[in-house]
Amino acid sequence: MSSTVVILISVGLFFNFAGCIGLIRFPDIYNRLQASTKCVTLGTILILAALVFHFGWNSISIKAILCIAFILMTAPTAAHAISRGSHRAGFPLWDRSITDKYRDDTRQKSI
Amino acid sequence: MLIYFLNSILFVLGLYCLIAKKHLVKKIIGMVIMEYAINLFIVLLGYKGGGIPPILLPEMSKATFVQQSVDPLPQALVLTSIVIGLGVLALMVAISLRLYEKYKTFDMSEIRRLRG
Amino acid sequence: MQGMSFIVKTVTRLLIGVIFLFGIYITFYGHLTPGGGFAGGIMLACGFILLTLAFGKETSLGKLSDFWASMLDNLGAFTFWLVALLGYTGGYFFINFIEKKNPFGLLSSGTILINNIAIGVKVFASVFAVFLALTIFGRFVSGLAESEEED
Amino acid sequence: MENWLPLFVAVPLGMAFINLLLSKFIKRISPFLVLAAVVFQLWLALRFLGHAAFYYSMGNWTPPLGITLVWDPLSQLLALIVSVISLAVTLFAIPYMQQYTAQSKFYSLYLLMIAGMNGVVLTGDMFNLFVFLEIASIASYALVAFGVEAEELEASFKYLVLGGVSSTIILLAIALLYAATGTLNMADMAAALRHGISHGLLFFIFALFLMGFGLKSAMVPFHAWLPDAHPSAPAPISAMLSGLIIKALGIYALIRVFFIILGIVPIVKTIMMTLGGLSMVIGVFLAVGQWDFKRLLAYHSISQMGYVMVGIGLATPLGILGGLFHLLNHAVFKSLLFLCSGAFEYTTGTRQLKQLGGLIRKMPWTGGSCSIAALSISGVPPFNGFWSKLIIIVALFQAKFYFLGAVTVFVSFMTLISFIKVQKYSLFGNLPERLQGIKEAPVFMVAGVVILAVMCVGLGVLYPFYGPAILESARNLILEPGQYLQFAMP
Amino acid sequence: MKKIFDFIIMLLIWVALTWSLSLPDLIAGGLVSLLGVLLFSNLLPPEFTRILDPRRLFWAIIYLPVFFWQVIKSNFDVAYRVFHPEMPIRPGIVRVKTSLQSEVAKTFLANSITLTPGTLTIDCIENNLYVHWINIISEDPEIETELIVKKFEWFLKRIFD
Amino acid sequence: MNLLTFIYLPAAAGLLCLIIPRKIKYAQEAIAILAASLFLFLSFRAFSLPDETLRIPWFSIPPLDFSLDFRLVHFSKFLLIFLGLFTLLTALYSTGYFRKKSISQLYFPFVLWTLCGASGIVLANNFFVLLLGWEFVTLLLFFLIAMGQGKAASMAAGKTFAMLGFTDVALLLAVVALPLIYGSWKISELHIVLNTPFAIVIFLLMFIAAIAKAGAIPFHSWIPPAAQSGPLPVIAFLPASLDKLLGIYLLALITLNVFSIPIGSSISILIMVIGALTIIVAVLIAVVQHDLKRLLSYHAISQVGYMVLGIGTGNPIGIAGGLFHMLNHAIYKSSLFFSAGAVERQTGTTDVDKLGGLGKYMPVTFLACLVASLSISGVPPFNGFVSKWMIYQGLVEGRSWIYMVFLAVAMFGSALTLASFLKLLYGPFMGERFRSESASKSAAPRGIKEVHWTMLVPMVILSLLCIGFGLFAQYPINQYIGPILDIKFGSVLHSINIGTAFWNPTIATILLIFGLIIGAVFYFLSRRRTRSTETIFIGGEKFVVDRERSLAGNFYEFLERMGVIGGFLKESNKGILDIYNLSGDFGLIFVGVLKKLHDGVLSTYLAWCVIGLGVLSFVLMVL
Amino acid sequence: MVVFVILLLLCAFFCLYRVGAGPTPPDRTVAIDILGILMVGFCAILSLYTGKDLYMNVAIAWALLSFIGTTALAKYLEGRTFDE
Ligand code: NA
Ligand code: NA
Repeated sequence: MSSTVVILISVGLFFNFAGCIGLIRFPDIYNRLQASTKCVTLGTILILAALVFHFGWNSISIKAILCIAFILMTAPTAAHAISRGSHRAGFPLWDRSITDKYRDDTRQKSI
Repeated sequence: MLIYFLNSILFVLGLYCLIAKKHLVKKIIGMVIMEYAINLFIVLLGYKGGGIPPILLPEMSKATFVQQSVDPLPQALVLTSIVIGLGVLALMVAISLRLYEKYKTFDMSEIRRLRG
Repeated sequence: MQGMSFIVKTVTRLLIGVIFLFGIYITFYGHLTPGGGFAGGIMLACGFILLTLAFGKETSLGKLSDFWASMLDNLGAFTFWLVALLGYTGGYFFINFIEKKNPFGLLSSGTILINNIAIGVKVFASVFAVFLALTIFGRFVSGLAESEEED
Repeated sequence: MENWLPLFVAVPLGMAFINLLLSKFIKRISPFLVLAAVVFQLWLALRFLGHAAFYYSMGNWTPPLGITLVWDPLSQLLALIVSVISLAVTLFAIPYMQQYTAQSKFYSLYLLMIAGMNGVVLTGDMFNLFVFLEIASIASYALVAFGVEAEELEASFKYLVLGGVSSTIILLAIALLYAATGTLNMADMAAALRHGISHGLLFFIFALFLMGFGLKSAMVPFHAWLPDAHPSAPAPISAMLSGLIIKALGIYALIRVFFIILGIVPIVKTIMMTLGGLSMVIGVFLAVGQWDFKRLLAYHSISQMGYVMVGIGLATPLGILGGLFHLLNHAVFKSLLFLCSGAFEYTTGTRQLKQLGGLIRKMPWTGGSCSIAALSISGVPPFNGFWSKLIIIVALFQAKFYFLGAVTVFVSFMTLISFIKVQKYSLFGNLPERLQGIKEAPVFMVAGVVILAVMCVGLGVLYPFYGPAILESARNLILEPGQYLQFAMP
Repeated sequence: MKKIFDFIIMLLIWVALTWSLSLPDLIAGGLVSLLGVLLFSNLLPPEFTRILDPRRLFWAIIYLPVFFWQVIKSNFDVAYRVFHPEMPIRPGIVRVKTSLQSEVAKTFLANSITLTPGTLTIDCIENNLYVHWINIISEDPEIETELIVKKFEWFLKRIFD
Repeated sequence: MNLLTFIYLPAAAGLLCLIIPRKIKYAQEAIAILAASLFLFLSFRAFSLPDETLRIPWFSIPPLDFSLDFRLVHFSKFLLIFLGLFTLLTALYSTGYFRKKSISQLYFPFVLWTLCGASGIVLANNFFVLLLGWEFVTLLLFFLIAMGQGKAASMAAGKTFAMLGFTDVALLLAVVALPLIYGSWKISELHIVLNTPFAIVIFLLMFIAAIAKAGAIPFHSWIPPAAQSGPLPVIAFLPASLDKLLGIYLLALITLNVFSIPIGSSISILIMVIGALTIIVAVLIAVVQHDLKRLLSYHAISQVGYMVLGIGTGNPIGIAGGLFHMLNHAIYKSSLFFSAGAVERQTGTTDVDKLGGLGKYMPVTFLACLVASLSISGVPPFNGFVSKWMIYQGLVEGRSWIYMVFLAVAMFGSALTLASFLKLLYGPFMGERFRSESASKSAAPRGIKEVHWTMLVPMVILSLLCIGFGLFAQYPINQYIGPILDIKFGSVLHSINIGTAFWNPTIATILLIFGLIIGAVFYFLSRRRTRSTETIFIGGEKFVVDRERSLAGNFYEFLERMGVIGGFLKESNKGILDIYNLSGDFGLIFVGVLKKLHDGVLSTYLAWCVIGLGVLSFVLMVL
Repeated sequence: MVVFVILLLLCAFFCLYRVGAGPTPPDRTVAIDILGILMVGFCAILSLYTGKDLYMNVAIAWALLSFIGTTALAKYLEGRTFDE
């Protein structure tokens, strides 16, 4: 197994790890989303990329590429859906948050 | 062995939920939990430490396949019983919907016109 | 607004084709890779479920009306049965009566391919039906919850 | 010829799907399809009648690898019962179901139920047994709720939950057996078990199966679903449930597993007899207190299955014979009774005994048949019920179970009382004013009823002509389960 | 035209999945793709056919490294904030404007924003993107828009609009 | 001649009756009468034939041998004759009784099949066949009674079937036990000594079946409701005659042939106690009845007591008396029911208080009723006197204090019988006829005339038999009864030469006369009482009514003064005596509890299952 | 190789903690979503290890299912039923 592959995977796992720590540490749902979505997405993508590097051009790597595209599409969308849902469901921001334009506007709409 | 123990815990949990909970949905959930505990049990039966999946691949000889691969049967069984469970679930849901329409409650202990 | 935000909708538009293909792929190659009819059918059903989530019931039912869902359901079962019965052409019930083509190809398995397709169709149809039932059920449950909150 | 064995399952199954497909486009086709399937099934059963025991491996995989179907005297008995009863019931159902919507669904479920039962009866594979058992059960759950009235839904849900639990338990037991023997083929499993299995495990499996199949066959204390479920279904289904399902899924499976695969042990016999005795007494006492015709019948099913259980649990040649005989007889007269109740409900619109009366004058055929069935369930000679009860009682005395024997006799007297009540209030006495206008049931319903009534008389009197071939051969198989290993495996 | 395009795309994906060019597989793929087109072509976004325009394709290819560079930056940024003892964050939800028209473009923009440093698109109403910003630098919408949106908008306009 | 003819013939005739179209008037009646007379003729011919046995192998499930054994012995021949006779008379009577009335198509077939079943019983040479016939007759009785009018009839039918069914089950138990314990259920092969508990249990079970069919205490309570609401010919046919014959036949069979009971053993005492109780209790209830049919039915019960008592004595003369009394009772009781039926058909009621003065209008009926009443009360020279006399003789020969008690009871019983029959005779037939306003609408309209001849002929024949069997008692005794006992102890029988002993002024004769006098005294006492009250009223009809009431009333007061019996009598009228109701109440309590348990809550049921599973696994794995 | 797997499992356990701890439904939802993506990585590593593409099929399937599941949950969060 070539060193590139190992490095890619290690970096990927590092980001995954960071993302999960963020999931644990950050105060509210929105920050957690920030951390986890970004990191875990990239981490996984890197691991898949490692596959591509390892196998070169075969059925596995093509599927890996498909998977990458897939995750790039879905992960942020999921994050958006969750945050939107939770905000609409009225789950509050962290109390030390600066501002919430979204709430202001949506409230104006609802009035 | 521990895993089997946990498995049985799961089963008992489902059973408890089925008996103790009055809410119809909770009963259904309990039922499903039970079924899945059993399925899990069967999977565990089939599992061999360090076994390979039961698909015969080109580069592998029959002999090695037979002695290495995990027992394929349990997966098949579980798949079947999952399908069956799905059927039961669907039926339960459909019936409980209508039950709610008729009795206007999900409390199974109030759904007792038939007795004696 | 019917369905979810346009972002989800757009992403769904982009993915639905892939999901569809993938489900069928899993179904067709069930005799070579794990999964087969059941997994594939679930994939397909998930595709429709995603449609339902993103665009609302009308869209998905427009693609596959509940009538045709039930027809597919029966058709799948019927096909499977027919294949089993056609086994008699090979002398035995359920025997694999189609001669096997090149190994590890699409047609390497005789009837199993057909069976997989049949199962796939059936599972797809029935899972989708179950999902719809469950959503109605969900509405009931939430309705109940509200009524409980009221009193 | 032997090649055709799978058709027992395949034809009803396929017809079920075909029916759903076609009935969407061709109206009124369902009854013909169903009738065709059932007649074919009967023809098949008669073709196989007396055929030597053999196994059929699906897709020609040699057992224990493939799934096998096995035809042996025990399967033969049940297969015959299923095909005959379902023919009569189908005849009855054709006019009766006209009053329901969604008939095609009904007929498909009905066929699924038949297919499931045939599968259970014929399969030689343990897991397959479970699958067919579930097919039949699910179909019956759905059919119980078919009328979608409040009570029917309630009954169906309770039936579903309890039945589901028992199925889960059965599956668990099968899994344990698989873990212990490493095979699912019944014969193979039996052979493996002969070589020995951990005592504790074996007994645990026994307990699980007792609960599982005990619930399917409505043994006390697992009986509570039956009196709700059986009356709630449409009459033909009630007949199928009480006449066939509890036997094929309950008693038959129990016999097959306990006697032929696991090998019966004394304490299990005792437990079976105890459960049977309890069911007899409790069932009949609850029946005596009923005024709803079908509910009364349902409780009697519990008590009559108690007889069967006692006979089988006795495990003496005479006892098993009596049990099997009573199984056969109960299938006949109980389905007949349920069909009659259906006919009465069809014509009078009620099944409350207190609102009926004098029907025998307006409905001589149905009423007469009902009377015959009532007499044969109460064990009045020369009707069939008398003979099987007599044999069971004699077997009990022979085995020196005097108390249980006395209880059995007493219960059959209570049954008599209860059915005197039925006849008193439904057949004889004055015809209520609002029933003056009623007429005899449609001809197909009468046909179905009369077939069974004739059997009620014939089965008792003509025993010498069919008994040895059908009942005693099955008895012998149960007594020497070793035979099974010879013909069910290569 | 669009249908053919969709068909080809699907066939390509199929080949990628099966990873074989043997005749039966291709025939099966053709049939399946046909079915897919018949079922879903009205759902598949029309904007994609524009990709065939070489200029758009060029910008798309240019866009990828830029985007990935942003993604990696963002990750290190998050990692820094996560592992930093006292979590240097001042979160809040801000409103930024975009001049993109097509929904696809806006979708890509939103997702890109989500995957890039410190920002998470919560919702997009007309031309307003509501973005959760983990470390708000200034409250001025102009600056925010500048910081968050512009770097992608420029490309996406050229790709989709 | 094949003895199965006696089974085929009625069966075939019944079938013919069933299928023959209703259009043809009197077709069924004709067939029934012809078949019965043919049966009678054949049975007379068979009487002279030698004994024979017949075995039809059927199938056998060891240890049970279900092959059909028949035998033609003297006892069966003798019974066949009277079965045929009573069927013939009933058929004839029914022809008149149901004239211009609607009766079920099944009536005549069932009557004929009853005959078929009965001859099956008397011809059976194995208890299995006997059981089949036994239950078959019970079944037909159920349907026949159910043919009566209204809910009451179906209720009565149900009660009958329940009680007889229960005792049939007892018989079933006994019969089933026979092959297991004694290796066979062939009657001719069984000679059991009553010394093992099994033997005693089996005997008692069979005994119960026998006395229930015959209608002795405590299994009597099915007869009165049946008699009141069932079709009258049926009552005259079955409970009054055929069931007596069959029940006592079985009793005689088991006491004389199958089991050997030592004289004076506890079993024989038990039998006699039951007999004595039956006599006294039934007659006490009878005297306070106001309905003709109920009254007759209670007498039908009390007379059974004499038969049981006679057979219980165990000595030849007593047994012979018992059997003879069975025969006589069948004769006069069916005659009484026939005449009651005649009265009912003409006046529409059977309430003693509403009837009067029918003697002038229905002379034949009246005479028949008179003869029968006198012979049931044991007045010489009618047949009842002879059989009672023999029974007394048997008791006297018992020579122990307990026999004397039974004797006293029997005498008291016949005294009361006489009294109540005097009342019966005076009430409806003598006395003065009602004015229609004072009577109920249906009762005694103007222009009552004698019933149709088809109904008279049977009564006449029976009355002639009453007189004939009284005057020339030695004929039936030596022809019919004697040979039966000959089987066991013929020598003993000849030692007491009944033929000459007949008019001996033995103690028995005196006792009988004494009893009659007591009865008369009772009656006239009560009459004088009512005379004294008569002055208060004006108008004969009131006088009649009142007298009847006062008679009953006096007896009531008189008996109530007798402490225990009085209380018991009250209870018995409330039906507490009825074991049917008793067990019913107890059963329903249990049912109630069980129904409470099934509370319809799913969790409860689940809990049962889980607990059940737990118990099962515990039992299996721990024990 | 084993290290990779262990690390992944560690991440998975963090997510599971979040699933269990909550506190709000969205938190759990996020955790589940992330868990799904992690599993995709896990499958990738498996197929790297065994060199079979069937694990990639599983990976794709998993990604798909977790996306749909998350979407459903998100929609549920808004208090709407799945089919409107
Ligand atoms: Na019963
Ligand atoms: Na019974």
